[in-house]
Amino acid sequence: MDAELIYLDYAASTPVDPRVHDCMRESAEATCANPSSTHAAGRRVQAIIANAAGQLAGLLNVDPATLVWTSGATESDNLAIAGGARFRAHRGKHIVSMKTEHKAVTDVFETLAKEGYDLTWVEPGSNGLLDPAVFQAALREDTQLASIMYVNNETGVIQDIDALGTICRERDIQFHVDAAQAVGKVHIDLAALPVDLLSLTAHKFYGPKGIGALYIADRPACHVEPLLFGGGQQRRIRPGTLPADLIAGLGMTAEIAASRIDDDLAHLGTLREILWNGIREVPGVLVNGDLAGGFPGILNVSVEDVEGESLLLALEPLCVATGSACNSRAQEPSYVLRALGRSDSLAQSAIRFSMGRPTTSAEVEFAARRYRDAVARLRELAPVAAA
Amino acid sequence: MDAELIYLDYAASTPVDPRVHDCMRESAEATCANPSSTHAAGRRVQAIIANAAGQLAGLLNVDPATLVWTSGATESDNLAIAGGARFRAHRGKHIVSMKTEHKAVTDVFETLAKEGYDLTWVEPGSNGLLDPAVFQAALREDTQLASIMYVNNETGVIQDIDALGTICRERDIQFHVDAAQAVGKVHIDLAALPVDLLSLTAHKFYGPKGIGALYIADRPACHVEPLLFGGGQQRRIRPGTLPADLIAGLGMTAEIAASRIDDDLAHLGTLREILWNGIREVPGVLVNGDLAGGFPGILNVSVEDVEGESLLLALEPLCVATGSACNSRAQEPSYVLRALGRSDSLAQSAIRFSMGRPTTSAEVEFAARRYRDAVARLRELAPVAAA
Amino acid sequence: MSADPYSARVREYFANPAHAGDLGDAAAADIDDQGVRLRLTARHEDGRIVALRFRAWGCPHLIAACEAACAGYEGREADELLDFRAVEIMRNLSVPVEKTTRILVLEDAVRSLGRSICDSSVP
Amino acid sequence: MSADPYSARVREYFANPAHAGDLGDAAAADIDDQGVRLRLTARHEDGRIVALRFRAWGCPHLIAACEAACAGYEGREADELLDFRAVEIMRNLSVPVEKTTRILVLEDAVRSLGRSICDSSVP
Ligand SMILES: Cc1ncc(COP(=O)(O)O)c(C=O)c1O
Ligand SMILES: Cc1ncc(COP(=O)(O)O)c(C=O)c1O
Repeated sequence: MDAELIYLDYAASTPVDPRVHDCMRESAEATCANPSSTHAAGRRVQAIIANAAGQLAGLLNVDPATLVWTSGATESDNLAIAGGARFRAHRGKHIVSMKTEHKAVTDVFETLAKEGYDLTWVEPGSNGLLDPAVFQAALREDTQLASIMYVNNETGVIQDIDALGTICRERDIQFHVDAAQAVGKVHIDLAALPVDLLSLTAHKFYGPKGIGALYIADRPACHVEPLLFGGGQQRRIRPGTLPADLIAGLGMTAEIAASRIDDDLAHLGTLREILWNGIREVPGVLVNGDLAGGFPGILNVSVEDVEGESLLLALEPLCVATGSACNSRAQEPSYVLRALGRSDSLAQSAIRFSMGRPTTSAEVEFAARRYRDAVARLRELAPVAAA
Repeated sequence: MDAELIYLDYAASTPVDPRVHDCMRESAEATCANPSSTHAAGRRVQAIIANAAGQLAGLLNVDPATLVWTSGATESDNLAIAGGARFRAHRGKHIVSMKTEHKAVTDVFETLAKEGYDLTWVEPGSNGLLDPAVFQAALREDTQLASIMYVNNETGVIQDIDALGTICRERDIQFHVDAAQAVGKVHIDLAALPVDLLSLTAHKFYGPKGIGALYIADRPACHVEPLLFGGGQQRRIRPGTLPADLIAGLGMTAEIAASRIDDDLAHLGTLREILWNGIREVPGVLVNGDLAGGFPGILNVSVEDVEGESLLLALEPLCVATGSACNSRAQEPSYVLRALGRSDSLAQSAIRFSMGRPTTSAEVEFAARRYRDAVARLRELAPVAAA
Repeated sequence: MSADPYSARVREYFANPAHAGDLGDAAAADIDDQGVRLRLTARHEDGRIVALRFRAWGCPHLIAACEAACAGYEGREADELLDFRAVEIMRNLSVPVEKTTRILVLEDAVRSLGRSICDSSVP
Repeated sequence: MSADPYSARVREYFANPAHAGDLGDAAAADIDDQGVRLRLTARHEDGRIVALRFRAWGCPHLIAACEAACAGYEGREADELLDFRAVEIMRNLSVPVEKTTRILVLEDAVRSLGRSICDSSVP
């Protein structure tokens, strides 16, 4: 796996657990039938899907019937937000989200603006945390949907979903949560949380790429209009042949995660401490986000007066991200870090280290050393006047 | 694989070729990176995807840059038709398709009707073949898009895509082809065919479920508006983390298919002949579709005065379909067969046998015997007056 | 979603319909309704049903229900046929509700057969 | 899509910038423009460049281009600096077009250095 490289980009994607691979292959070898078929082979594959739904439902503490399978969190976000807002267009046209959301949320909001929806972007504090009072102040009579992510993909900051959801429920606002970076990594009990719609994707927690789900709470006010049309699979919410093997894989992914969230969190906490201790003395280094209130798998740091792209190259063989993976092609500074009030120059020097189950302390020690050396080398290379 | 059952439902879905499984696992083990990442691991996965695009492009004889990855043919059909029609809304609001299309086409058309598009459903002849003159007569000044499938999923009938596409091109009409049942099974040379948009899905030709593609011809008039929004992957046509392992699998699926289409066709032709010879003497049996002009992997037969659901159960352990897999939940007679002029009663007795690479002549001989016995038994059970 | 639409009993009765047949000139009920065609024939002695046979054109649930009904009423009093209730046989065989109309056709046939036997038995 | 954004030469020059440094009170050009900061210093004798060094704050392509430029002009006539063309170095290093403005900053710096040497050499 990524030989000779040191992969520290688990927030971008994770390796598939070998048990998940095996499970997918077993599913494929048990039957190749189309789950829409009524014959015996079709029923066999339906049982595989029902089992997987049970596993994922177990992780989230929900009824399996509340889960809709999708191709990933991008599709889930689109379905929840565009589908949810359109379903409740009669309720109002005001929708609310946060500036630090993933593009799969913000771009859908922008699309809805073209359809006549009125958008409000609430601003987090400089640590990335959204103050529920700020959120509440943004809501209006005609607010019908709000979307706030669980764990931020760039900074790891965890929002107070319980408080935000409670505010929404009091006002009959559909509350969507992009939990792509949270499911299977932090404890989420949807029986207790006032969440209406929740997006997740397997590849962020040691499952395959190309499969995700949308949780739709079993409440009358809570529903989405489909984005795709076809054979009436999944109660007409999302058509297409169900990818049974991927679904089996997601189910197994969820079952494995359920059994080890606490161990994973402890492991990641240790690693982040080693890493941060190894680089905190670098002059001008700053944490983006909030160490105390953040998911320990992510450490995002900026550093004064070092150019980001050169820093990234100087860090090789580390595989780390600047900003989010999805934006790493664009050479602009991360809009998420800009929203936290970082200057362009600090934002473009940001490096997101993200650790995972296979990460070792030797790897993060190496990473810290490499970071110190790279910063020193690039500073030496820069004109003195700049210092 | 589906032990004790005799699977004759390859048009619903096919088993994954073991080489495709291996290729997906190898891809997953080579790197787990997100293809949007710019680091070395990201570039490794980008190379895997580029290789797969080359394999699929080779099968279709197109430039790899014309391919957009989707979650399957349902999404490809939606993207092509809704996205294509909306992109060319200025060109006109009239769109044309056929009554015997898959739901992933017809349901999108119905959705567009609600947006103010004007639909025309052209009718095939009783053998399922669309007469190009009939098609041409349906076109108008303001016709901007037409969608006609390649191989029909219920009857196996193959349309004259070349003739239909030529008519479209003369009139500046975007021509979409649902080739879910055709790609990898019949020869398709898109460099020679006047097709603008073409949908395909891996699981119909021995690849994994949950991955497909849309071909978008490299012509200025030919483009689609996205249905999903998010991180700018795939030139903003279709966002979401690219499922590299599935894409690698689809690439390998295409490469394998390219090397054996003729052998597969010969094998299926032999099987269909054995099967048809084994049941053609059953009194009142009729072919739905057209044996001469059809894909040899499908044999769809109706029989007079036998109830379809009981026939299906009496045929066990054969796994066969009534109508299409996607509609097999609905107990209504197939709308496709009704469109060919079959009575309700004949349509509901329809059985689609579909054969694949692993099918043996012993299996189809057994199937024919089972069919004869089941029809005889159910006829014996029926009131004599009915005969 | 993953359930077999046919209960074990439905499968058993459908596969082995021991009471399929036609008793010819005995008491009979014929029905052609709701896409179902049915013929029940009975031989009876002193108001008791000695033999009961069916012929049916319909779905597996209907065929199984016919078999269950025939097996169940053999040896019983003919006037008990009048009490035949579709819901009961649907419960016993786990017939899905969307098939109710079809089983009601059987109910009609059974009761009609009962009436014709009872009427003919009137001295 | 799958190409390494950095050519082998860019990687090599970035990793081993042998001409990084500052010659102090020799001829110099300083530029701070387009998000790039550059300092070139040269030692020259009789119009010939004896040593050429750079300091740079910028992306890897810029750093590699600085290194390539310094290595290339050592030993040559100072007035050749006036002919320095960004396009050439971009071609040699396979610098992507979207980085053109940054490399043009280097062009400005090299030419300005050339002018200052030539002017000072005027007797
Ligand atoms: C917070 C968040 N939302 C959505 C996504 C999109 O998920 P997917 O890649 O499954 O479409 C990602 C990751 O890419 C993410 O980090
Ligand atoms: C002709 C045709 N089009 C579209 C589809 C949908 O494909 P998918 O299952 O990949 O969404 C199918 C099969 O289900 C099909 O046979």
